[in-house]
Amino acid sequence: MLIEWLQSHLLSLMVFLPTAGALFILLLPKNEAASIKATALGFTLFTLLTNIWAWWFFHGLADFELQETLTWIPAFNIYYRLGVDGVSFLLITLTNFLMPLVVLSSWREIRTKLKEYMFLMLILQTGMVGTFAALDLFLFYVFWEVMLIPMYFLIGVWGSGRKIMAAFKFILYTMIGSVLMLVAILYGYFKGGQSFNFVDWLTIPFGLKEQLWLFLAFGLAFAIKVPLFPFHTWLPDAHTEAPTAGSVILAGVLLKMGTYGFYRFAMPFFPEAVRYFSPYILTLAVVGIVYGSLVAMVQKDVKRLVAYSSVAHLGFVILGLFALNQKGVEGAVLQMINHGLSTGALFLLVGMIYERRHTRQISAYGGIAAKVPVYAFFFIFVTLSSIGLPGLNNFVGEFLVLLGAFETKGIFGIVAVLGVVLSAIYMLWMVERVFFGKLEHEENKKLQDLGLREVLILVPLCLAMIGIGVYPKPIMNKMHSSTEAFLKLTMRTDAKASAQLLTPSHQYMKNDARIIKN
Amino acid sequence: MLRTLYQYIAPQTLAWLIVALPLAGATINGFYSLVASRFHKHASHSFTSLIGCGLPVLSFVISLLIFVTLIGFSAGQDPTMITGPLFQWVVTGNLTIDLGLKFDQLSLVMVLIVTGVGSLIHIYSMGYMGHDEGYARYFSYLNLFLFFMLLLVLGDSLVLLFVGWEGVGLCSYLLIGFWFEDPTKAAAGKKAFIVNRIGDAGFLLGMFFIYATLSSHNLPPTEHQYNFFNFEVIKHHSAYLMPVATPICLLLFLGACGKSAQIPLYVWLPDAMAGPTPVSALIHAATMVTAGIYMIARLNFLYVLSPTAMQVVAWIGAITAIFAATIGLTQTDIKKVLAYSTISQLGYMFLALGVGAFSAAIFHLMTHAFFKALLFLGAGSVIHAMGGEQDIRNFGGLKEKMPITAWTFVIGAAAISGIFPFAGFFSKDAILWHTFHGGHISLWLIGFVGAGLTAFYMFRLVGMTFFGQPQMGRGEWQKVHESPPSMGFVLLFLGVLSVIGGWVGIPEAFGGGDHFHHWLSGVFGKMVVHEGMEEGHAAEIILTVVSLLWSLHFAILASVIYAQRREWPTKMAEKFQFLYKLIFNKYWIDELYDFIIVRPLVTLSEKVFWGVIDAKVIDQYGVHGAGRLMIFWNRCVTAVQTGVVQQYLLFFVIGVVLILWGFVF
Amino acid sequence: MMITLTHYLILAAVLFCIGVFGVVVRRNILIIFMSIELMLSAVNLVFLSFSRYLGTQDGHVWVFMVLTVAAAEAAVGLGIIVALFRNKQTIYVDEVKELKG
Amino acid sequence: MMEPIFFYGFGGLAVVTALLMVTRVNPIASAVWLVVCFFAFAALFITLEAHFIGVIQVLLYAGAIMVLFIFVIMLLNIGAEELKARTMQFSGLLGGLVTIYLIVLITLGLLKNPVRFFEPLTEGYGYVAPVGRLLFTKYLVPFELTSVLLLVAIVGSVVMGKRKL
Repeated sequence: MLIEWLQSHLLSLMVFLPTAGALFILLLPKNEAASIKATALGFTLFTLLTNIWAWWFFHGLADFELQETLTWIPAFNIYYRLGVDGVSFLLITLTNFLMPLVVLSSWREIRTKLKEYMFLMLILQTGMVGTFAALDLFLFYVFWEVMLIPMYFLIGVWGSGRKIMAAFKFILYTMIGSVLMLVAILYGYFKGGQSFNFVDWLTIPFGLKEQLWLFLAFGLAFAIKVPLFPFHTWLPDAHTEAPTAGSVILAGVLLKMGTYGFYRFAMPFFPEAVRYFSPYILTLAVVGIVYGSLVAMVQKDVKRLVAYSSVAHLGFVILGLFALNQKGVEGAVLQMINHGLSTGALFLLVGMIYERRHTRQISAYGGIAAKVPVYAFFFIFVTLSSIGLPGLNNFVGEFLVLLGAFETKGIFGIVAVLGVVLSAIYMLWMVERVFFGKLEHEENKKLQDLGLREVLILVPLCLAMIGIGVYPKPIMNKMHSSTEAFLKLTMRTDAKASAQLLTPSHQYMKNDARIIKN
Repeated sequence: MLRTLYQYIAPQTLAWLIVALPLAGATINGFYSLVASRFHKHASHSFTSLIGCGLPVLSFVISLLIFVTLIGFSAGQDPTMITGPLFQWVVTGNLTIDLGLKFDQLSLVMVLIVTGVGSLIHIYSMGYMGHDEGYARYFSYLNLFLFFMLLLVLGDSLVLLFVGWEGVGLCSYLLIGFWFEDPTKAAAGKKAFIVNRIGDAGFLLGMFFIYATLSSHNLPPTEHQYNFFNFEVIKHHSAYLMPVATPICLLLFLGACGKSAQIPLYVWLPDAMAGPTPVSALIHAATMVTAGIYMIARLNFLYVLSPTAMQVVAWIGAITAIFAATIGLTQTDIKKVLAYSTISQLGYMFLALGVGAFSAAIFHLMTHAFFKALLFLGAGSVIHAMGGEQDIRNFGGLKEKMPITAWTFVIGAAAISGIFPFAGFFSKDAILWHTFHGGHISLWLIGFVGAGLTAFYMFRLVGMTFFGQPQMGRGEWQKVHESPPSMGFVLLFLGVLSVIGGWVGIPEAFGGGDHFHHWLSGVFGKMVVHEGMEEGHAAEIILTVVSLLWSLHFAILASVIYAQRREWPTKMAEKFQFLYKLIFNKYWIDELYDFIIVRPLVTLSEKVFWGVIDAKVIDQYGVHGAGRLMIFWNRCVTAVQTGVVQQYLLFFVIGVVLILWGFVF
Repeated sequence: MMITLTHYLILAAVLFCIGVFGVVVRRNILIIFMSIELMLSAVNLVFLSFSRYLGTQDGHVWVFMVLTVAAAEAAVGLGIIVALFRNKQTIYVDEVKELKG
Repeated sequence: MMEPIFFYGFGGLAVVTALLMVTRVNPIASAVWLVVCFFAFAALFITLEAHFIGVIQVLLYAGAIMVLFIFVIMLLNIGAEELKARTMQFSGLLGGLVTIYLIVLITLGLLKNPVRFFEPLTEGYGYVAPVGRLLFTKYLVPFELTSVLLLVAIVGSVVMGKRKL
């Protein structure tokens, strides 16, 4: 009985388990550090278990699964409506997979205000999972904002260096985008029969002008989040100053919100605008790849380097999405996950060495591979994954993205291949300067190698990298039908035609909503 | 009973083990080394050696088994075996990538070379690396290399080939930088990887081009409808690739240039000599660098579609051959000489490919693997004996102290110089003859001159190292010793191979069977160049004799000069100072690349992109500019906030008045 | 001549505006405060006038409430004035500018 | 007809005393004028048949609140030298003009509407009993809420009045 009830509310469970954990943490006394940590870890693990449970119920059909619909604010036709397709389900899985590791990584790093920290972490998880799962634009917007606030505090309170500046830059950049998005949401709400329902929006007959403007409003919010080339400068600051866990989540999940937004909202809603803008966005994506790589090459701070590399990696994702063929899109989705794993792992690794040496300057290291072989092994392994070595995860994504882009967008694919070369240059150069050569700095001679906890954090990530690299099929099987549906919607030429394109379950969802409304 | 057992261990079921065993070795040793180093323990040498050498040898045995089985098939039947898709890697839209292994004449040759020479070098390494701290790590890398190299040659699709292609690049990176505490070695590893990556980018584009072309046609349904990266499928549909064959081939050739160190991407190979010498022998001479040749041979059906691409391949090969040979003339580092000779020999192989003599290229690949591995291992033996010294000006007279090394080295040198009856003679001759016969006289001339130069610099090396007077101090001379038996055995073994290795391909003109060529004809078909061979026997004999004399004359000249009259070259160098400097400094190509590409790129990134666009344009003017604008606005608006509550009230009353105004009037 | 509702309303408005005048113009916080009391009373007058006009006594109840609020306000407000004087040594509002932006 | 006499008499008194209140320099004088003003108010209330409220006005305002005011003024004990002379400020001038204009505006607005005459009253209007009945029936909740308000005010003023908590 209970089991059945839980089964039909798996998504809500995943969204609100962390909140429950957060509330539970509030009840704990401040100085009980051990139990606070254990609670946080326990609840994130619990969420992960729920996710694994949900994995069996998620079949990768062409519609939204695990749906839940409740009336929320009937006066404005707002529903609590959750549901996932292949892509969002995978991203939720990524989020829930990263969270326990991230909590574990904060074990020793966070010494002040631990309770508040863990509380915010769990709230952040709620925001992230909710954002991926929401199918009501209003709900989406709420979760989107819920996610920003904890991140702001994580950077501003537990960060390092110029953390306040970084936190402000992060929040202002993002808010500018999201406010525009809110305006666009409201415009569409009033234009299209006062509904926030995702499916209803697909049938709103926007004119070309409207599509262009609305796409720009949505697109800017997402482009800032991605970040696309000229909107990327918040990223290095936020990444660099954030605590390790913050950087990991920022890179692993929050950046995906942008690309996910393109995938879920901006592109299917405004197909005309996608056709109109795609050359420009592709240009920005490719510029981002090359530019991000080149700037990453000359960074002096490891974290900043990784942050710029994110700009390049996310450029690949956008390239894949706008290639508008299934290879590209699936590659892009895979690349989102890969970037979460690889860059997340890189940030974790940087955090580990930062904990020991309290510096991230490349010049402060050199030759430490001899001193910390296990650390060096993991770092180089993750580096190789990040530069797309075949057999590891990033290769699959990059390969599909480039192939897709080459097939439909020729020249953009060709230029983007440069990114493959450049990524090797900046990553390996950094590895060379950090790990190889003579051990010169006195402080480095006392470095401790990784302990069991740290190895435990890294091993699941590395296994996932190998798994995806060698046998990506189980993951890709989950998203085939979703990407197909996405392409159908995005490529449609006539707004009226979209009604026919909606898959049966979309229809079902609409009826469902009607019933509730009556 | 036995029959059932045999079914289980039949080649088909064992095939994947060839690839898997080295991977297992790499994993076990890698993990072992990691754990040992974490707890500051010494990894056990015997365990490491057992795993590290045993598994490759086992892999070689299985390859041999499969070879024997396949060769035993009835005559006329194609001894090809495809394991079928081992698993499906990616399926999406109109793309299917199945991964499987493919054994045919070509990959069998390659597998035997890789596992055979590889195993020998593993055994050699037991002695050579015996004193090294990172013994287990070394074997783990070496096994990993074997794994990727086997994937490369056995893969049944371009994707798997690419996986191996990048993987061997990785191992090359790891092994060149094996002694990472020396910054120049680490840098050399990185350089190798990056230069290879440039080629790989071209390779990727070539693959994409093939795919995009094939997928744009509505191909008739076949078994592997969307498996457009599979060699069989590409071959089956190669007619569709006709119009775009030239760009595809050139892009793929860019990849080959990177991996096989051809102009303009050869610069990494000389630096790669920073790795341990067995690594140079295995990776940078015998196997990995020949991947480009293998790839083009594998895709021969594609290359023959584009005469332009073939021309380019031939010319790049020929120019590289002579270019590298000239640099080899002046180098003083024993391994650098061998490195340039490798580049030069690879050039020959590309020349052969370019003129359509695919089997000659593979033949030379094989013999080259034997004698170049021998030469490198010999050099390693010398370096080992000299305690790390690599400058040949400090050697001399070593044959007294280390006869095995010396005489096997001479065999190797003779083989590479193309002296009868050593292995290189037949293979190099096949290349030159096919070039000449194909009507490429100028290419032939270049190759011919290059052959002379090869003989000259190789025997210069022999002369300076093993003959003449010792050039080192007495104390050092005392310490020189012959290498341990594990190394000596490998040298002897390879020495034998360098002698007899060429005999499988004695051309018909000499009364041989040209077995090698016939064996490979299943893959390459009856090449155009072979038609009308029969009438050319006389010409072939004449040419061969000429080139033999030509090489022999240089070999003798060089060994005499450098063993007996060392002052002559110095005088020559003084006379042609500019030329000597130019060649000695390798035509300043590294410096040129640094000046044209590396420096501008770094400066551009740091000063312009990061310094100006990011920091100034976007951040300072864009982001902070918006902030400053807001602050300005704030100043304007807060002027109203005087803090005097009465004034606020006044505004309030004024507001009331205005609203009432609206009501009243 | 009859005294009508309008008469009372105008009277209340005039008194109210005198109160406003006091609040806006005077700087002595005590007088401002008294002006506020005046304004409250003016409002009470309006309540009562309407009550009279409509013939119900609901307005009386509301005046009662206003008186209570006025009493409460006086108690708190005078407390604030005392506290202000104790801290700032002034009863002039233009000398208290802590809210300046 | 006594009504116009009462209205104009007490109305005029209220206006005059109110003006005197806002223009005095000395707060004591202001307070005294305000007391007079409240008496005039009370008279006006009674004219409007609100006898109970009129009485309350005198008791509460004139009797209690104004005494409190005078207590405070004396507590603060501001000497004549500390009282600022009347200086004209721009904001004050503007405020005065705006207020005068406000009066004109409201008067005009009221005069625009038709003149409303008072109806004859029912029996018992303005007695305490009906007010009390309303207070304890229809307006029970607001009435109870005022008690809370008063409590808060008491607590507030005590907090404010103490130097240290």
